[in-house]
Amino acid sequence: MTISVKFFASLREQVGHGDASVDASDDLTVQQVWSDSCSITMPANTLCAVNMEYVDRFHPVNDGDEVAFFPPVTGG
Amino acid sequence: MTISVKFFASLREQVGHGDASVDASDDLTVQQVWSDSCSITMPANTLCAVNMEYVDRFHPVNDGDEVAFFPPVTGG
Amino acid sequence: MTSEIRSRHFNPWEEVQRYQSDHIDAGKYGATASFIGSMRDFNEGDAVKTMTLEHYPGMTENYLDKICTEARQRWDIIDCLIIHRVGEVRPDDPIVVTVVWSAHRAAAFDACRYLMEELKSRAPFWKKESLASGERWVEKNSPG
Amino acid sequence: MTSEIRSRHFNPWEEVQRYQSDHIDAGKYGATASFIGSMRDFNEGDAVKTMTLEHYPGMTENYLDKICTEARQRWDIIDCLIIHRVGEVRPDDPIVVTVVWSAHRAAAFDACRYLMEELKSRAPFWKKESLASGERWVEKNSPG
Repeated sequence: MTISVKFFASLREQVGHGDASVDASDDLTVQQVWSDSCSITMPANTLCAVNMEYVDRFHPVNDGDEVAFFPPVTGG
Repeated sequence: MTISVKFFASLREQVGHGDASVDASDDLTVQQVWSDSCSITMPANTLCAVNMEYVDRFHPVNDGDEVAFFPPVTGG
Repeated sequence: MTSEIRSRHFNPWEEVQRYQSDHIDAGKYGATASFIGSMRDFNEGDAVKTMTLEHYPGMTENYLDKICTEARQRWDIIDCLIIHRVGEVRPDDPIVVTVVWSAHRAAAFDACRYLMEELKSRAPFWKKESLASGERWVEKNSPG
Repeated sequence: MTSEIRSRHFNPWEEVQRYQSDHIDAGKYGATASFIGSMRDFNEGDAVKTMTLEHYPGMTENYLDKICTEARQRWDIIDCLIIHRVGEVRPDDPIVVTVVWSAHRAAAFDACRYLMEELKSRAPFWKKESLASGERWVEKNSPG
């Protein structure tokens, strides 16, 4: 009954780890997954994904989901 | 004291020749060069150049100029 | 319709030729628009020695495929190709190539630019530059 | 900044690579936008066997140079290349390639498209198609 959490790029460095897992619970949101998996405040420009799709921070999170947090993308 | 005249592409075929020369005279225009160098009416979409620059049919033509007539361009 | 992540140096011109001869029917396309993004040795006033491209494996591929699919839905194109580099790159190395084949030029131009703009705003890649003074993350893209 | 008329088949990808390695400083450009126009074997409902490209020698070169100069005046680009074929071409043969190198992508995309649109509307080239039923002049371009 866990959620796997990933942090990328500068956010990984700020948070201090690239992976985490948090316990699944009822009415879990992306924002709560953040709070349960690191000790800093989520920067305003943070992008969030659940199961590799962009979502906002109020998006529900279910058992087994993969939640990812990262800064604005800079590819190309 | 001559003007050299060129016809390109479908216009060359319609006119029946690719090159002509006409005598230079005072107050010569592109339109007059056309009339002096071929026997058909200038098609409405004809493009005109004097010394390899686009001009309209009222443009003056001077001794030694090269005047060209051609249909809409279709390169690329 | 193919998108690929590469962890090693590639020659974009050769890749495009190879893809074209393998996948695009001769004589059917009249327009091929392409874009190559490559590493500059200078950014925001500083000399850059190397750059490291990180990505989110899985999500990156999903989004590159999604962007290709969207381009095909929006324009009448024959095929498209995206190749994007990850790992450490050096000045002049290609980072990304996007290519679109179509019958006529408007669709190829529009779709090729769409692929790049969408890739830059949605595909999860991040760049870290290595300067003489240390490392820094690239924080935003140049305007499209 | 180069424009060339070619009377023989050329490989646009190889030409661009060669031009780039001879003329473009490594690491200075971040964006390379290119367009290749090639011969389709089908046009306006008919199979096309060959096509002959006529031009106005002298004026063509002037206008290609003029268009390159305009692109450099309008956008912050590093260099540009146009190669255009004349003579008889066959299906799949390249007809034109336009390439722009710049620091950032917006200028490369805009200028590359500008080169093509201006070339198609101002450079004195004409196409004659050879069909099973005979020959016909191409009367207008497809929309940009």
